[in-house]
Amino acid sequence: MEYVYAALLLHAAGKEITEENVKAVLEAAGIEVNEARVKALVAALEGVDIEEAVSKAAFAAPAVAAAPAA
Amino acid sequence: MEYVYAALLLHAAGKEITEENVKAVLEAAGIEVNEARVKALVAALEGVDIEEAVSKAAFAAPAVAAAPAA
Amino acid sequence: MEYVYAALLLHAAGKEITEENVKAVLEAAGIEVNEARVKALVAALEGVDIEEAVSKAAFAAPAVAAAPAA
Amino acid sequence: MEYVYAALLLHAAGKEITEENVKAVLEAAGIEVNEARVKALVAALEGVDIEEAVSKAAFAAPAVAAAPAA
Amino acid sequence: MEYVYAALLLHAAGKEITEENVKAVLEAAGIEVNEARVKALVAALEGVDIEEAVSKAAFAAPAVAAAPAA
Amino acid sequence: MEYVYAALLLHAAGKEITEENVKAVLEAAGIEVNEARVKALVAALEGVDIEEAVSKAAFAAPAVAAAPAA
Amino acid sequence: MSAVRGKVPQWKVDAVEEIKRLFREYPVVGIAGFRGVPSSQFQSVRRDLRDEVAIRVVKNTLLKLALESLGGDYKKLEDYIEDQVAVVASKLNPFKLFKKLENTKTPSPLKPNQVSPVDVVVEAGPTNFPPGPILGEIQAAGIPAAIEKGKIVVKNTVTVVRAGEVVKPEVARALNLLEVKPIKIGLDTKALMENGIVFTPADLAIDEAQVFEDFIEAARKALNLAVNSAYVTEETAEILIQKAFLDAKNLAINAAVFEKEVMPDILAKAYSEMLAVANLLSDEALDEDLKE
Repeated sequence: MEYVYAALLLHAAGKEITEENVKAVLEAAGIEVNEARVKALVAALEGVDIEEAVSKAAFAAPAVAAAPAA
Repeated sequence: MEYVYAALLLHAAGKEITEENVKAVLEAAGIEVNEARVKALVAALEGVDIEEAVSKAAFAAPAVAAAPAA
Repeated sequence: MEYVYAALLLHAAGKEITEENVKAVLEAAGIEVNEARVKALVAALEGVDIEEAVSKAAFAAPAVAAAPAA
Repeated sequence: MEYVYAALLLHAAGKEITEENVKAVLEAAGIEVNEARVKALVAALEGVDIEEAVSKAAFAAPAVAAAPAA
Repeated sequence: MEYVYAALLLHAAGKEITEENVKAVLEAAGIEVNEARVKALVAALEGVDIEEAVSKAAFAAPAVAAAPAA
Repeated sequence: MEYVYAALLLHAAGKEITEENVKAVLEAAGIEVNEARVKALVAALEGVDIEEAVSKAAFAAPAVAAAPAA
Repeated sequence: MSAVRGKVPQWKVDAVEEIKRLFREYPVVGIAGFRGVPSSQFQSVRRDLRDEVAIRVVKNTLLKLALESLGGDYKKLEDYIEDQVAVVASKLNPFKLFKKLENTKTPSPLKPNQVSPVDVVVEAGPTNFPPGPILGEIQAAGIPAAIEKGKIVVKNTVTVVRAGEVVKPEVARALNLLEVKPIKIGLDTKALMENGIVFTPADLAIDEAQVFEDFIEAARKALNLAVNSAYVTEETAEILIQKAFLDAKNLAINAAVFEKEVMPDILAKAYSEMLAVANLLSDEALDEDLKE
């Protein structure tokens, strides 16, 4: 999930999610970067709405909590 | 949440979540780092089992959550 | 609910919930302490597994809320 | 959760949630205070309507979930 | 919950919920009465519409009843 | 309801639910006791797991409430 | 410029030079198969992609020559020369290019005598054909067909060809009649290369739905971590307040701490408990107010 975390980090910081930026973040975390995966991630983001994913995650949390209540 | 993502990134990379490491990741993302927030993050995560904290639903309020389920 | 928060605070800090401790916390918050309420609180919490009581949802209310929703 | 409990204690007591007040309450509970966490708490609570947040929690979980999405 | 049962018993019997009455009921049940809790109970009930609070619990009944009956 | 509350009170106090005990509690509340009902109550509660019924009440109670209403 | 022997025809020299030019000019290049693509479809694909992808059909031997001549990482692509191939070159990144090429594929029928890459299943059900000689043609393919209510009907679902089997002409004909198009025909990416890195279809196929799920999971984990470690941020402040409040409320109700705010809940809880017990009792044991 490192690549996804890196993208979320950039997104939360209001930065563009470019191959270069993702690489920089991963490398700063001491991760050996796989170029193909970075490219794949950035390419995939064209069809992925990060904002929506983030807000879904927030919604899902309470839903999870509901389970044990049942 | 940038700071939390940075922590998760470090965790996923098998690195220790230290002030220095968090800062490095944030700076690589082009974020102007707030030292107090970094310190607060590292302090909050001290002694926390991240694997467990990550998978435990954020909401421990089953009763409340249950209501809208109906 | 100040008194209950004081109890939770002490519990989270790993301190015993005694009249003295509760009073100290409330006074530090600038609250004029009502001795009887402190006594009542400590008495009510005697022998209570706080961890369990906190996580066990005990509302009759949400059930009520559910009713009109159904 | 100590820091959050302290904030709510102050709120319930009708006191302002300042770094100083939070610290005083935590110290009274015998907690070794982390300044950065206090700062982060006070900063994050600025702009949060505690009354509203609390009343939301009492009734509707979806409302609860909505907040973090923002 | 003994104290609450005592209060509701008095209420159901159409008696006033005074410290004295609550104590009498509790003692008749062989309970060693904690004065502070009695005081706290009576004080907390002041201004509370018991009928209404209780009717909320009853209210939920029909709607909810269908499902869990299974 | 007084009779049931009296039973709950005795149960919470760890006392046996005997005719005598129930009567004592009711009388302490200034209630004119109906002997037959006390007998019926005590007989009916024999073999009833009050603990279990009560613990289910928080959530399931409303459902139960429907029954007597029917 | 590479040295060319005098005997090689000029058109071949030109073809090799053209490939080399493309490979040098575009950052992303690759090889795609086009076996079975009708020339009309091939032309329209070429036209549709003209602005974004250069596509050249080239003889395998000449492509090999070009790669040899370019040398270095380019030689890695030699492994992907097989069957009928075309060269693709683009400024799009490999993933986008792959997606474009995949999108050229359209459902198509199997041809007689080709090896089927998939199991082909004919579902039971009515056809659009009235009774006639077509019934015989369908039956000849081993498909259980009959006349029902004035129509040809396939009576049972059958697998007529298995993956790896040669498609018999009569089967191809029957499938064609039934408009079964079990395969997708178009430019079939063998390999793409960028900066010396070779991407195969396995690297290039991105499941966006999965990526979306990954983002939700990552965001959820972050939220969980922040809340469970009580790290207060703008995003978690409200949740943490609510959590703290509910902690207090639960504790107050469960431990019967007589706070005004929770008295109605405590009363309701006690009342619910009373009802729960009352429900277990016979009528005689109940007060008048519980019997109705």
